[in-house]
Amino acid sequence: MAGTAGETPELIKVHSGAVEVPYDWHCGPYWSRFFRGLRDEKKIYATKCPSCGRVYIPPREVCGPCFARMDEWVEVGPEGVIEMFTVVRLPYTNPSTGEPLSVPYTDVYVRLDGADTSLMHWLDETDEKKIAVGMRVRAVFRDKRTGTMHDIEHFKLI
Amino acid sequence: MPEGKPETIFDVVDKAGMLVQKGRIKVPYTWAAGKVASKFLVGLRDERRIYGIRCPECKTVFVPPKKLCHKCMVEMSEWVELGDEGVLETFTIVHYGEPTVHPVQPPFAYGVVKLERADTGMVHLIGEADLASLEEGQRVRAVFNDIRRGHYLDIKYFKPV
Amino acid sequence: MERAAIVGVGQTRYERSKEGIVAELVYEATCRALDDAGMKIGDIDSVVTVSNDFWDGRTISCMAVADAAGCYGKDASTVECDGAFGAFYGLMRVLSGYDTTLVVAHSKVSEGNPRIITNAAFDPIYERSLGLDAISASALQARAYMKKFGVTEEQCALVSVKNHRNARNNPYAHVPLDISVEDVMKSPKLADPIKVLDASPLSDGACAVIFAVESAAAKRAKKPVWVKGVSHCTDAYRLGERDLTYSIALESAARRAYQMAGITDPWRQIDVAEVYDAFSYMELMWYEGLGFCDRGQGGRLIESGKTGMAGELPVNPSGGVLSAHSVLVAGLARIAEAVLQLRGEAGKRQVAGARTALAQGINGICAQQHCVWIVSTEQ
Amino acid sequence: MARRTAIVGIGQTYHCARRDDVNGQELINEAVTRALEDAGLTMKDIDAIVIGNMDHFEAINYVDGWSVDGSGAFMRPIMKLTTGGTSGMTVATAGYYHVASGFFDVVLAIGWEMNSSSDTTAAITTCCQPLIERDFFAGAIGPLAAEYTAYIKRFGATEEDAALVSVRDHNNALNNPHAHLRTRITVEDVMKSPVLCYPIKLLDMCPRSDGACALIYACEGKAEKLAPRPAWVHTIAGSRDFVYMGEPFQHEELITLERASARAYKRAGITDPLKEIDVMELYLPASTTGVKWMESLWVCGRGEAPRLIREGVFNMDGQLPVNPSGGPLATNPIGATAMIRVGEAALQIMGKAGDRQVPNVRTALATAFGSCSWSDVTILRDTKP
Repeated sequence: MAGTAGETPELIKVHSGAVEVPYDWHCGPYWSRFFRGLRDEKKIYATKCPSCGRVYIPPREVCGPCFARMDEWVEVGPEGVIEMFTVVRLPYTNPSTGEPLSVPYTDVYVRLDGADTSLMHWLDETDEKKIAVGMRVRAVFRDKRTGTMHDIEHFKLI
Repeated sequence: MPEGKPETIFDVVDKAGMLVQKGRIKVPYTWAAGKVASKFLVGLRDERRIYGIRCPECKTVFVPPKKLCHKCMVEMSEWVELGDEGVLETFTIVHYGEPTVHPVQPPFAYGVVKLERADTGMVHLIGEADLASLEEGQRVRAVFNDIRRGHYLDIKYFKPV
Repeated sequence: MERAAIVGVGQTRYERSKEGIVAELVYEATCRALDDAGMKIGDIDSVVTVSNDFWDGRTISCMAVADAAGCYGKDASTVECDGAFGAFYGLMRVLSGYDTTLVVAHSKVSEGNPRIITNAAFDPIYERSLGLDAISASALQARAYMKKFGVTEEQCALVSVKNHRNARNNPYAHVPLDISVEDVMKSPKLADPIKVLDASPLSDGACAVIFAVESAAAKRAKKPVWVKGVSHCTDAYRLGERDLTYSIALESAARRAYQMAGITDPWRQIDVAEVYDAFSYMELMWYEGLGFCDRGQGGRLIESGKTGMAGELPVNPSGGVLSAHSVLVAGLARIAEAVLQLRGEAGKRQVAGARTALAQGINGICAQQHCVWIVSTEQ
Repeated sequence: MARRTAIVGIGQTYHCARRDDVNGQELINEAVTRALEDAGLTMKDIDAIVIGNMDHFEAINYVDGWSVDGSGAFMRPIMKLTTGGTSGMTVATAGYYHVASGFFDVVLAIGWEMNSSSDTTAAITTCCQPLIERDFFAGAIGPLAAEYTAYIKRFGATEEDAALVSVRDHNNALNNPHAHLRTRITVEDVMKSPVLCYPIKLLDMCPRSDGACALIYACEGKAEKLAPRPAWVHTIAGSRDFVYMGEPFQHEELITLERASARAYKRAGITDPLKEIDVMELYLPASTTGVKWMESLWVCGRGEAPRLIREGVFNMDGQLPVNPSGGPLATNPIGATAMIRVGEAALQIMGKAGDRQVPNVRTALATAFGSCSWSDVTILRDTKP
């Protein structure tokens, strides 16, 4: 297949180096309200569909199944149940820094009280034997909050 | 939480309640050059020579070289050693800076150089030049870096002869 | 070929740094297109979204808009090219059994860094390390074209003057301006010969277009606009392998689209054109590739005023891409503008009596790919 | 109405962890060349091209334009499509519509990936919404692991059930000369392999590969001339009903696959898939999904899949062979993976699957999985629709 082209003993690889691609992600009216709730009130706000009544977290403008615009806000959590979880032991590169990420950490899907969808976050427990689907958890807020998902430090088992 | 946990967002701007989160993507990449491009890049590094490749059907000499002629869709295997001189076909003088991707500070020039015996133009930097007096048709010559690593930038730039 | 029509169009305003997230932009454009077509989301059988992972800063960028584009419960797909190409895929789906297809494109170019993002279109093995981007590469093309045919910077500036003025009649446009050739010539240099006012702005926005097969269109649309021809074509990848002074890909795409539409004399048979003028010189090159004038005559054509609002073939009455450049959206917006013209609903930018319109999309560095659409009021 | 359309040519590279001897365009061309050879065509016969991959694995923007030297798109139409893991089928589907719409007679569809260009998990993590989910998402493996924990809890399935799927697919791959991983393994090997994300172990998870696949679609009238037994496309259905990872799409069943396959069966007139489908090529990114998702394909009731797996129903000699090629557990060049499913299903219809051929295949089903747990389903037959 290779033909006779380039019978070179050496195969070169080209490295990108650390190219940082910056983004200014706008939160828009919905997520701004959501993040302000975390930052200013330590509260988790969701949107409710006027048509089917589902409560969405993270909040958003459109209910997919109804294609309806949502403008009713409801508070959910801060407690909920574990819907799924996994303890991450596979080391990989943090795409935001290009540096190796330390493991283990626990990725948890929390069905907050009052919500119909779950929120993905961290759990402060990395021993799978101590975690089970259905366990109750509570959001732990940081003291210093800036208006991001990390205003919740993690969820803890209760 | 473990040390060095991932955090995409490193700054938040609050514009009257509307938030903008500043983040980034910084994934490192390594691309295989393949056999054909490797020969070209090794040629730059070890011999300070520029190799082109000729299509057996349409006879076009491509530089930088590639495995397949896009017009005939046939594999090429005939290497052509090109000189390091050619003609500046077109150019631009760049006045803005973008340190993330620009190898040099503005103002600087890019040019399309048609090397002798080649049928395609080679895009590269133009250096050691009075930018205001650059002209199409001018002869230019490749200047190689002293430290070479098998890379397109082993040619530092082309300079007016 | 079975006949298909465009039965609804919707656009957001194009602006720098729009507040909303991409889903909110898409929802706005989609709802407007549905309203325009007199449809509900349930009337849509299939959806094509258009997005790009680099511009959106997210791999699988289509995930962000599935709900807002009404994909729930539908067969949907995503094209990662300019919206004019995405629209072609939407048309294909309509002609393959879906009665209606919604195509929606979004862009929040203001969130990313266009220089780094367009640099990623260059070959990582070779030219990418030079730091080339859309502006500097286009500058190489502009100079090559202008030098070969003696096109002047002032002639390019006339495109900018015309289109920014036209934009004053377009409520969606981002940069309506009343400027002179002198203003363009005096604007700061970006990459010689391209100056700030020769370059398109970075605009956030979204555009949606709804296609329907003949039976569905006849039932629903008040003023269906029929697709008469569409074609796209691709040039070589490397700049050094292309004839930078003339687009053979555009010529080929146009020839095929004209053939489908039965157009033998584009200048006479086309009433209005919306072309992808990312930079002022491009409109002149596209005149030539589209056969509006002979090779090298683009500069003379703009000088003649024949492509102005009062001319024989007004080009970019909307203000074109120079007045609103939402990357990926812009080609779809050209189609939407063409539709508004043919329906006689283009407001102050209306070209009187337009019956056949051309819309063009481009994709890739220095418009490596072109997509040409011919739409008409006539079935 | 759609023109009848069939697959008439299939080409694949060999797949492996790292190809240093070719760059991306050259890799693509290997698959293109083989597909053309398979259909007895040359590039001149191709009217249009569609291509896809996942951008952030290689960091090449505008892949359609970049690909020209390998895809043959010079002075032809080319269009890029991408939808994550489903990309390969998204592109194949576009190839179908290019022909079915009447615009083009012979169309080349290309899926490819050079996963060796980056850290796959780092790149896939960028699929998550950066403000909401990116920092908490551990790539594709996290949700897959989590959903099987839920399934184990509800139905008493075991890790060994998943291991049986892994053994089946890995050992099937021994018959596939293109497969990346070709090593005979046992349930014990799987159980002893290191845990990646509980309960998924190394041998339960797909590898990441460098590779490409190309398919050629042709219209009725041409397809019969190009292939003695073309693989006719009967239906393609998909579900992309969700937008965030935290939505209830796969906690106990894969809702999108249920919806997509139900729609596809209805259109293809299939009422009993276990009996009416002769072979399935499924996008199973982890062995656990080869248990749970069988129920989402309506071949058995809730919680019944472990029993059928243990009985060998989906083995090569079973009632409904699944993944004769070895599936994604053996080969995973991500942007090509779903196209390989369609291609392998077509090979089975065309009777060209070599040592992995299932006898007398008349109806074959292929699936794709990706993005926000979205699913696509393609059904091929040896007869015209």
